[in-house]
Amino acid sequence: MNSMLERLSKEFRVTDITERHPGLTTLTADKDVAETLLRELRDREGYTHLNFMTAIDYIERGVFTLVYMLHNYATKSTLSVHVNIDRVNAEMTSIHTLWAQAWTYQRELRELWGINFPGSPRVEEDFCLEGWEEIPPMRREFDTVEYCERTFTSREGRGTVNPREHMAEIIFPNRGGDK
Amino acid sequence: MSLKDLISPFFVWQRAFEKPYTVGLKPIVERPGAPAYRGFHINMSDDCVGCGSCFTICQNHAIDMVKVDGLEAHGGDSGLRPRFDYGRCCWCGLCVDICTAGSLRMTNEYAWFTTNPDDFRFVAGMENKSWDGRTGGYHRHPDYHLFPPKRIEMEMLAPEESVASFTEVAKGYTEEQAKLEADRCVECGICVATCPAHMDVPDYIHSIRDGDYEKGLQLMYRTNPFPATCGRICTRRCESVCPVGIQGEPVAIRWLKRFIVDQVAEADYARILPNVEADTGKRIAIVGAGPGGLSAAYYLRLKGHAVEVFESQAQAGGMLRYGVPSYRLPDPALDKDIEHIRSLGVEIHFNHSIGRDTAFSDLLDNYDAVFVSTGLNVPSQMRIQGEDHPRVMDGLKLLDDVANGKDPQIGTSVAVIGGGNVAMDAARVSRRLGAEVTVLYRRRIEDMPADTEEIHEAQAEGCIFVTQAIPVEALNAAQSDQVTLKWGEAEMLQDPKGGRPRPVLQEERMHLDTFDTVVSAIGQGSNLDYIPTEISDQLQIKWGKFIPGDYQQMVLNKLFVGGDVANATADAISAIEDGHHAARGIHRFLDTGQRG
Amino acid sequence: MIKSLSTDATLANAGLSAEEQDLFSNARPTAYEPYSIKAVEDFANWCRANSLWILAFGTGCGAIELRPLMTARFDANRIGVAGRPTPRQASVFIIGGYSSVKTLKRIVRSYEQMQGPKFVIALGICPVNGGMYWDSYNTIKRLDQYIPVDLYITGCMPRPEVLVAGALELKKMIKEGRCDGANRYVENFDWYKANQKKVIKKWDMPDYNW
Amino acid sequence: MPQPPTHSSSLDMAQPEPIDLSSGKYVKLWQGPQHPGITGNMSLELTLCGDEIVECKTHVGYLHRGFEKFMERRTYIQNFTVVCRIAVPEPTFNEYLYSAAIEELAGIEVPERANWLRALNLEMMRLASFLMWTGGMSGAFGLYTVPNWTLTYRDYILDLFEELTGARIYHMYIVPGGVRNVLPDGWKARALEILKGTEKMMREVDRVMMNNAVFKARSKGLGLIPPDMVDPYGIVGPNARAAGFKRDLRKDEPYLVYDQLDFEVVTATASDAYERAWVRQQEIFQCINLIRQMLERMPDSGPFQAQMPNVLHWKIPPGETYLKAECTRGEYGYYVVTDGSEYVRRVHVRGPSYTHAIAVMERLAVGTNIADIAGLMVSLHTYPPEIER
Repeated sequence: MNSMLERLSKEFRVTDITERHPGLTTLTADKDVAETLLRELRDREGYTHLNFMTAIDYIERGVFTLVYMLHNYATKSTLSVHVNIDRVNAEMTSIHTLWAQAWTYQRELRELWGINFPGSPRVEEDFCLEGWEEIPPMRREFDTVEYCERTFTSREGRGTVNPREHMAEIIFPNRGGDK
Repeated sequence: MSLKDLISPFFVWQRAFEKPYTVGLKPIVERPGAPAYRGFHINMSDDCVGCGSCFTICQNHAIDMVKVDGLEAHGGDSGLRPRFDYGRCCWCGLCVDICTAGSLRMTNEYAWFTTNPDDFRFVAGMENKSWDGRTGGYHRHPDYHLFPPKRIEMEMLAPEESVASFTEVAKGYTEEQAKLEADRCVECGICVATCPAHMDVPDYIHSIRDGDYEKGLQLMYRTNPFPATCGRICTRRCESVCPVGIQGEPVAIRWLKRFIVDQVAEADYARILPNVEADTGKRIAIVGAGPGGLSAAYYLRLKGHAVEVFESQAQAGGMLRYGVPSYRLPDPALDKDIEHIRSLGVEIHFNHSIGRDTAFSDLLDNYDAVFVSTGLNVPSQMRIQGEDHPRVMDGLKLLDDVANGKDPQIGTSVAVIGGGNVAMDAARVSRRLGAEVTVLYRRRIEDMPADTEEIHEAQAEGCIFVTQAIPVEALNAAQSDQVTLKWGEAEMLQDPKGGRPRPVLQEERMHLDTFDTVVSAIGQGSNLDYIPTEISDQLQIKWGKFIPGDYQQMVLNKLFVGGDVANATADAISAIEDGHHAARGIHRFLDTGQRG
Repeated sequence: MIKSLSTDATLANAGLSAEEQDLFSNARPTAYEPYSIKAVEDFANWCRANSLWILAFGTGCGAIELRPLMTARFDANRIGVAGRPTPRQASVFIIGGYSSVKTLKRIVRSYEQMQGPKFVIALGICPVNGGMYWDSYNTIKRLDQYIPVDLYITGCMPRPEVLVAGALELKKMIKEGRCDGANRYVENFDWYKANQKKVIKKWDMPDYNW
Repeated sequence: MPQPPTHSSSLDMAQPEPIDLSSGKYVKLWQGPQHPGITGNMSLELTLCGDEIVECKTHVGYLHRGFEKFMERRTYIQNFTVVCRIAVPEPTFNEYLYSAAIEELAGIEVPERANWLRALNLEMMRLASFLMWTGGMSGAFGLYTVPNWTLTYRDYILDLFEELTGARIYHMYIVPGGVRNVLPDGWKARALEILKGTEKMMREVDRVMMNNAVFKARSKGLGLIPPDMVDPYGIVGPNARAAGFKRDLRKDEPYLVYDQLDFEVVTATASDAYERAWVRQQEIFQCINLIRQMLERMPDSGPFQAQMPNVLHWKIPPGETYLKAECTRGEYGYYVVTDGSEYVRRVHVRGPSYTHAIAVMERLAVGTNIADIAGLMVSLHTYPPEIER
């Protein structure tokens, strides 16, 4: 395990190698070597199982972190490969030739995050949504409550009173701080 | 395809003669929910305090806190009750788990259908529902908690150690302890209404969790310029209504307050706390540098008014300095509060007695407003024979002497008469001076007005409590430096009107005990002699106390009063609020000319 | 008895492509008018009430309790409830809880394809006021904005026992002639359509599909 | 007869060539979302040549609720009530994995008793889910007696759940920090009684379904998963075990108390619909056995909840974890990222149906008869809500 990680950091310049719990290691790879790295992990290191791939929106850093979770059944170890890509015109190499379910994930990422995977089959098709016109909903700046209020109607007649403010109004209207 | 495969499916027939699985058609009657079923809600409205924790935790926004007819906000009850929207609720039961009062639970009723979807909304416990009487259903398991029910213990000096010196007994929270304790707050804000000063308790507790103690200090000074003091000796009515305390122990609000002050150095106060506004040119006189007077001084000074305080003693603090022993409130803590007030430019004239050094009427003439907070400094009489015996002294004098560094010469056996905080202080101070102490009280321990903690600590420090004991006479003892106290046992007589039981002296059960000193601590009264009769005649005064109008204002527009001499609660935090409120009133009066 | 079709009130079917325009009728829906003889209408309602055929469309979580409902333990068949695979044969549409916008489109189509008289039961909290998914960008909050609902059953999930009780209640309502959801749909057709089109962004189907 | 386009080998992941519908040789049929022969609410877009399927496209999203989005704006305790809705027939695995992930990130140690209760819940859920699946599987092949039996026994298990957790479907029992309740009085005895009945019923199902000439004839050879397809397609659980892969997370990477229990991983030789059904039958018996072991060995006293902070403002330090458990369909996983705030930064739920119902289904459907498509779908055991979440 350690020798492999050493080799990876040398050959693929992977960084941030952290063991999260026994059997789960995370590392960060550059975008341009990611596909080769994944192929290497699959073919040479026995990480044959793609648990899933997904993205995390680090809007404050201006990046999407793509997460490829790979599992090695023989050594029972899992590798979480992180790849940071630019949020603007987000695009990543497709890995649909490596794993058969990868194109589905890429379709999902395309639809819900707006990350493009050129060459991935049916990547332009609707996946979960239909006729979505807003910014991709999984992006952090998409405000789901605001969208709901704008789009859907809720039942009227609701409304709550804050106990503290209510008591202030009834019991000590002219007192307390800033009065 | 084998013959077996063809035949074996016909085994289905063997079940044809079994009893059917099918259940009846009436839902609730024939199949009630399981005993712990999470069905429709029920709320014991009398137990509910309307803290809104259920509202806070509900991820579906299924709960509204609403006003209901017949319930008013009072004391520890916001008067609001949860209204459930069964177009949102998912019956997770988090509201039941978090319910601080334990009033909310779920029944095992589960059937409700209607043609009008707006029906699915009700105030549990206030509207009649078919499941109201049900006993089954989900309630929180006693060993399952969503917030820690027990408070973080404050480390105290051991009694054998504490009794040996005047070192502060409570050691204060460490940062880790304070954060854990602050974590227990549910941020309902019920305590804010009960706190006489309406301090922003949830907010400054929040600042502890954030580790932002400077913000915490700012929040406290919004309503209370004595946080170091109140963090130690406040009567903490907030804790008595803290909903967390209903099923567990209340959040240690007082210790958390103290923790914040202890984290900020006095040198940083000027940078953190608000500064004085531009001078208004108005002059205000304040009589008495106790918590009430200095609180008024602080808030008036912040508004830019020139403030002069007249204090008859040599140091500021009033009862906080001379009435509270230093093992509860060390002088440095009190000084920290007072020094900040003085640093804003509040001028204090020490050893300056109104009536003696300056006439009260001069104050009214020479200043734009006068705030009077002279406190209760005259001990009440026991009204027994021999009260003027030289070995009978009053508790306030004892405390005063000790605070001033004088030896009160109490000897080695002391009887303290009374059950209030002053009596406890006198008893514990006497213990520290090396005396054996017996506390005599007319009623039972549970009737004592003193803090329960104080009573426990006094007991732990070795004070002997004799309850239902009524002093009758102080007699000369065989030795001239002793006094013999004649006291009788009392029986508690139930009040036929339902009031609190009354002690009745049992003439046949009298005792004679000899002590070096008898300390009387049965209460205090005021001394308003400094006010000339022609002025006091115009004022509303009852039993030696002022009856102020709105904003603590008296009939004379310029005169505002507050503190023990003007309220019924007679504690520091009320005095502080009186001072603050009078400051609001004075500022408003000077600004707009409006009366309260 | 069916009210005669009025010829002038036609639908635009604007969402359809030119070659599909011909495939669908552009007639508006028509309201159901009861038989003029009360005894006949009562008899018809009695028949309807005793054959509640549910459309086999598990639109949401609620579908999970339909299986126990239709099998041995709760055996809804004994009260005349049966499952039907196609909307053409079904008279009751059970909306199983939340419906996503994508499903709503299919709900509308299925509902319109059902033959009258037809009834809708909404299960759970989500069709009432959004329920659990009140802040989800992809589920509707109030079903009654999009199709008429005759009976609401609250719960998450409503148990099969309540479904049985609800079906019995629906039967009672039908016998009393109180289920007029389908007529409300006809009367407020344009309002429903406007609401539907507000959330269904990809409207590639006929406006009224029967 | 025109040759339908096929994959050159099982490892070929390229999409087949598009089919020319205008040639008139093909017909396009939609199965679902409103269709009795579909599992849950999803649909298959089938292209047929005669009654043979030449192309299948899975369409999902009818149940998309955006969990991963709105979980990011709920506190940790609030999310625990939400997660069970992700897989309706098997909510418990969500509850467990979410709680376990949160506990790992917050550094909370769960008491021993809670671990036993959790494992008990998971196994009961597995049993209930398999029973429902058995009903669905036999129903898809026209055997309508079996669902009446199995769903009734599933309901008896739901009764046990109701007694223990307070709800039939969404138990919300496994909570971060432990569990919410302990076994009620007499529960064990009732559970054993129901297990006994279930076991007896399953032996009859064995005769009626697994040894049924019709069922055998239709399911044998249907949707065969060749072993070299398993890893490239990410096939897990009984679907992989039926192809001979001895993979079971309960054994390979034991969680909760599985390392203290006695069981063997069930495998078969060729993963067709019949063998997959057979593996699941065996796992039902195994499950009953595991529950009995747990009921016998589980501690009856002790705490069942860890010391918890106030959940109303619970902050968890930054971290990342991926936890998985063996659900009825295979590896179910929760990927949780925290950033030190009161809200979770990112949750990703990995459901085995994601690949089984899309990539695998689209691949296996090609060449299948239209009449068998429902059976094939059920035999892969997919739950749509966990795909789109």
